[in-house]
Amino acid sequence: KEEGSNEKESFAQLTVALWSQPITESVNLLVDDEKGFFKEKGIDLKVIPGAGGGDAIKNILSGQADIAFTDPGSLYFALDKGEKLKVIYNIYPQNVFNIVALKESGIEKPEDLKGKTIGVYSLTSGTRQNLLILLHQVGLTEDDVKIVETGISNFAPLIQGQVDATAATDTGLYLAKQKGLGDVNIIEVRDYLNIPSDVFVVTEKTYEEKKEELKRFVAAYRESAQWMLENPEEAAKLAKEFAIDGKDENINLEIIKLRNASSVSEDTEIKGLGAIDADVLQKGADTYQQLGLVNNQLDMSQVVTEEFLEVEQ
Amino acid sequence: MKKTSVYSFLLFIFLLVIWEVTSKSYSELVLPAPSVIVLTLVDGLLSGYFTQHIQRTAAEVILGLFFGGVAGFTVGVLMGEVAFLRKLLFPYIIASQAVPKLALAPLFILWFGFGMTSKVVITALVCFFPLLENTVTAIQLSDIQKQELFKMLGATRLQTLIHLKIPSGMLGILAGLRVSVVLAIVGAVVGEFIGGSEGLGALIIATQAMMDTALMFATLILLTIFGMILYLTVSWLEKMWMKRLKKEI
Amino acid sequence: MKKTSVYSFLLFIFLLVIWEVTSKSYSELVLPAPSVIVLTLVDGLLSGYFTQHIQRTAAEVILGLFFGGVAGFTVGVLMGEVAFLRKLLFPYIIASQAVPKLALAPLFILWFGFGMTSKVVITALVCFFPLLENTVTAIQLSDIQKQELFKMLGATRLQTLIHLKIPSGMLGILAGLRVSVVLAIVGAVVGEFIGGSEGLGALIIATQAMMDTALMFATLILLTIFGMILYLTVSWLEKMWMKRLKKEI
Amino acid sequence: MSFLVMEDVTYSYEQGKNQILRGISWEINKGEFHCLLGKSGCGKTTLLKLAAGLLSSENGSIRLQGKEVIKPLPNCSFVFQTPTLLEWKTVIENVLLPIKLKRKIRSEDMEQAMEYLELVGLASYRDCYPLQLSGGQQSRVALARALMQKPSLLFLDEPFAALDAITREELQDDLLRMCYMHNITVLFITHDIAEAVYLSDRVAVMAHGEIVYQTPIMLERPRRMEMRYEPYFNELCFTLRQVMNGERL
Amino acid sequence: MSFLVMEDVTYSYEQGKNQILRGISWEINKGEFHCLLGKSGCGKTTLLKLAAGLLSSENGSIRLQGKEVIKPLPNCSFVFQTPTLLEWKTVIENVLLPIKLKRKIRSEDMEQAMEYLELVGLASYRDCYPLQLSGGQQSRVALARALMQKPSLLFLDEPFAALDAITREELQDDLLRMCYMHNITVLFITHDIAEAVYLSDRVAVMAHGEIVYQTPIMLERPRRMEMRYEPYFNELCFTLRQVMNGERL
Ligand SMILES: Nc1ncnc2c1ncn2[C@@H]1O[C@H](COP(=O)(O)OP(=O)(O)OP(=O)(O)O)[C@@H](O)[C@H]1O
Ligand SMILES: Nc1ncnc2c1ncn2[C@@H]1O[C@H](COP(=O)(O)OP(=O)(O)OP(=O)(O)O)[C@@H](O)[C@H]1O
Ligand SMILES: Cc1ncc(C[n+]2csc(CCO)c2C)c(N)n1
Ligand SMILES: [Mg+2]
Ligand SMILES: [Mg+2]
Repeated sequence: KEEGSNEKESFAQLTVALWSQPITESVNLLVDDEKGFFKEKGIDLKVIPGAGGGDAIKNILSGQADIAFTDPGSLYFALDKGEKLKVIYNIYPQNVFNIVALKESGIEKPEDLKGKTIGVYSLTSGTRQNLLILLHQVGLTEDDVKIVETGISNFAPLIQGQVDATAATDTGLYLAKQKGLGDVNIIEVRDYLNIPSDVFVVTEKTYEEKKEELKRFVAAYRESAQWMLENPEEAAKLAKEFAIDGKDENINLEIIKLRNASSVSEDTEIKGLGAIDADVLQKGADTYQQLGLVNNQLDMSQVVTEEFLEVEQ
Repeated sequence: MKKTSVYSFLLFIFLLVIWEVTSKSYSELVLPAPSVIVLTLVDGLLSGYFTQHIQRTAAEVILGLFFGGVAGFTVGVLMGEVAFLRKLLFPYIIASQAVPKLALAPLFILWFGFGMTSKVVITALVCFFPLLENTVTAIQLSDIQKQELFKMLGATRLQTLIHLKIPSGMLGILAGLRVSVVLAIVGAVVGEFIGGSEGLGALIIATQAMMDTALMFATLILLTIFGMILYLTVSWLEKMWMKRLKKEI
Repeated sequence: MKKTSVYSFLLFIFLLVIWEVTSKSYSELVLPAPSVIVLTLVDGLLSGYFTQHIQRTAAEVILGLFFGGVAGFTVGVLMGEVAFLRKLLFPYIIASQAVPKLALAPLFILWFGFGMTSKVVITALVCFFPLLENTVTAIQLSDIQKQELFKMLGATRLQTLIHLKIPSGMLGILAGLRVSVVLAIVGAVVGEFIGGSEGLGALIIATQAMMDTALMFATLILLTIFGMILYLTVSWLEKMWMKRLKKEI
Repeated sequence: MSFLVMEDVTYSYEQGKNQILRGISWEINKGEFHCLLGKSGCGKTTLLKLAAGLLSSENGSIRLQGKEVIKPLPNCSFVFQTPTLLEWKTVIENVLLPIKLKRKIRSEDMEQAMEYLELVGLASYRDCYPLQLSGGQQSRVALARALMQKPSLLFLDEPFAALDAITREELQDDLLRMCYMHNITVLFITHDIAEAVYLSDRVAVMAHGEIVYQTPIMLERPRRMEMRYEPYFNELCFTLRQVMNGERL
Repeated sequence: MSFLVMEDVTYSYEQGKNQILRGISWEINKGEFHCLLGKSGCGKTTLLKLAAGLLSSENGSIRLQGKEVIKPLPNCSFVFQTPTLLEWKTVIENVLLPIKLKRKIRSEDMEQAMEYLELVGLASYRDCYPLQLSGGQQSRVALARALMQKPSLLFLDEPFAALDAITREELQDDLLRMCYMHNITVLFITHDIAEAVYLSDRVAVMAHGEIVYQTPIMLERPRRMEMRYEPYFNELCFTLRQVMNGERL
């Protein structure tokens, strides 16, 4: 293919820094060799792994990547440190975090958590931050509960009865149920403060210099997300090959369905996939400040840009 | 000797049975039964699910071990020989070892990229120190009388090293190497923990997120087997060396 | 000797300057300047921010080192003496070392609770092996002629151990201990990585997610200093021992 | 009645390979002083180690006071061909070692040790380390240590080889006196024919693992300097010389 | 012209502490054979090491062919008081060591080494390891190794101490023949007066770090067995004995 190599020169190299390993739920980013969402838009996509949203942001700050797939919490921390960042796409407008308690514990609403022992992954995980947000919404603080760090398999202590409740995500809960977690009460954080779970973030520099490429990227990602929404079975099948945790196709399918559900919201129905709600991000930032997690007043309207989201034609 | 292996095997079976029985009273999430783990392991091996991960980790371990080992030995020899270097460098070397590599991982990635290099560097760093320590000590330990002999024979420093100090310290050096090979695996795995999309370490992280404890244990078994192979290789080297020394074991 | 410290110090200053210059071209989140780090460190120390974390980690390291060290030495002696035990236990010990503790951390928490115990156990496990390896080797190395002497003196096995094998292998054992103390810190920190709300390891994790890289480096410096203190203590022990051996250094 | 009896003793270091000792029989009565002569490598040391229970024979039996010797006995003492001192202990500590292995050291022991050091002319070296002694001084310390055990049977493997004629003759007289006083039975290896004749009640000559000649020495006790110049003495020396040379069998 | 000249040589092992050698002066001409006698601990080994450049004197000068000796010279060879063989090399490898340190071993070297092993009567032990040899055999290997260097100046520190009279006398003759053939200058330590007289052109007696007596030996060369029984020989021995005993000064 002679032209192929010619074409390559006009290709834009873009690297996405993930918050995790290449896992099933982001399979739409991993299957470009197969599906070509990004190639068609003239983008040569590379995905690099990370251990947490903080890693993703550091990777764009150090130039290892152009776009960070990260959670708002990490975004707030970086902004708090004075970094100049832009949010260009809302990947999961739904908050996927929840608090899970065994039925017999009688915990049904956030207020019931008072005085209880609650497990989180670690001191800085999304599970803890979202637990704090939830408590904050009902006027409780960290001191009203006992938080223990359980490490990543946080459902085990719940099953063993070492904690009364555990903070988790929707996918974690699904997997735990598969593994024999009995009847549980679930408190969804989204019912109290529905900040997005993940957004695409770029540095201001990248934003200025690579506008054209970013626009194509957003369009391509939107297509891929659309594809995942429409073809969950195909995505689950491809995840088997492309995702490190995609061993079981049935589980893949369920996870993809969960993520599909968190990719859409009332906003996206109107404005299309990726629509950013600056207000809810602002609310999140304010909550973080009230919780003492960040020091400065952050102005999200300066950070959010919807210019790549405008549908062409 | 045969008897020992029998006992060792019996002990193994005994532990397995205890485990199997205990696991019945726990959720599979907490403690999967050995039978389940073995099934997962065999299944993964046959289906080729593990293959690329094993290859990747093996490559990292072997490369890291090679660079770290060569560096540890060489620097150990230099520092054992040159008191000036010893005093000059030791603070830096202890510092480089006392720092948890895992915490520096983002920096390593910054410096060495996302590929295999960063993991090889971490592995090399981890297995560098035990070999260095033991080499420095072993090199300095050799018999004073024999050193006088070499002086008398007009041996250069290098020759004294090759023909006297290294051979007479060989067993100590090999003890260091044994610690190093075992740590090398830990190094590679920890390297993959931080930012790897391939390799047994990355797989462990994935299995935890997947809450597939049985698969995690299967991966750990693979790592353990790998560690034991490396360890036994060094033990074999030692046996060869001992044979040279005396004809008995 | 004085000259060496001057050179060592100059090298240190040189490295700092390079770092300071390099850091200018990076974001503070990625590579903070040494000046910023030192400020953070001093500030944290004066305000007492670090105090509880230092205490916690020190307690874990010292307890872990104590248990791991005593166990490593004792088991090393036993395995060096009893060939049967050596052959029986080695597979299990290698296995226990080749397994990445970080992966097993959630299990450790299930077994040993959320408190300090699980971290002490990890620390002990980590520093157990190097001491064991070196003790086993050193114990077996002692002069055959001297062993015959002790046989002739009707020494019991224990006496031969105490008066011959351990003293003659002391330098090798101390080399193992040096590796162990350095690894002990890594062990405690890794233990705190998994699930700790206190301790320098937990602090590192916290700083990482909060992207306070300067604070992370300050914590790493504290850990490094701690490691060097432990290392130098062992070196001092060695010097004392060498003094007994010959009156020179 | 015989004190030590060897009957048809055979030995080889490697099973089935060439025999070092071939059917040796020998008897020593209580309080007697026997010497073994023989060319270098003929098996003297091997025989002594067998008699002391350090090696065990393939065929034949070795009995001490009627009891089979299977391991070194507490009332036996051995001075090895090389001094074999512990480098990390001072001279006095080395001499006191046999006591220390039995019980706490009392002030009498200290005095006794100093007495023996006086005897071998090294009282002023009590706090030196072995590496600070000359070759001959080291072997004298080893002798003092053997005496410290207050043995009833003493094995000496060329203890005076590293000594000058004067010191040697002084020590010979001291040794004879000691043995007479405490009724010590002695089996002594030397390559000095005159020494053998002067010291012994009976001399045996070994060659190629066999005792090829033996003779009683009919000299008065206590021995006196002048005896060395008597014709009987010289004749015996001459005969033994010829035997060793293979000329008279 | 003198080959080796020592002038007013003084030495003490610990700076400022008691002097081991006190103002020793000595000359050896090319091809001469000199012996040092003296009681154990009088400083013979120390003097030999100084002459060989293994130690360096505080005062005075040591010159070989007019050039100051500051380190061991390639044309000098030293046989230590203890054999000092490398345990991990076979007998033949030990003998070939001096060559191996210089260049690749050729087949002539191999032949030469076998010749020397033949000379010391150990040709059949070529592939044994040192630990498999008797004490006397080890010291003979050390002698063969020294000869392998083809030295023009040979230092021997009681090389025959561990040998029986017969083997010793054979080796004495062999050594003299060798030295005569290759015009080797020899400085020899022994505690055997007859040996000193038989071998040397000149004998010195040391006591307390000084040369207290010296005498030329006016015996014909080549030496013959019978000379040992000549009155002149016995007279010399008697005188030297008295000197060593401190009776005649
Ligand atoms: N390394 C050392 N450090 C301190 N003192 C030493 C050392 N080596 C020897 N000496 C002392 O120096 C003196 C002379 O020792 P040297 O070895 O020269 O004696 P020597 O004449 O060879 O005796 P021998 O015949 O017993 O071998 C001795 O008193 C000894 O204690
Ligand atoms: N550990 C060993 N393994 C194998 N062979 C040995 C061992 N020790 C000694 N031999 C061999 O056994 C023979 C006798 O050795 P032994 O030490 O008894 O001799 P020796 O009479 O004491 O000689 P020397 O007077 O030289 O000390 C020698 O030929 C030697 O090579
Ligand atoms: C869908 C989804 N699930 C989990 C995470 C993980 N996460 C959320 S916040 C946080 C702490 C900061 O790193 C982490 C690790 C995510 N980003 N997106
Ligand atoms: Mg012997
Ligand atoms: Mg000497």
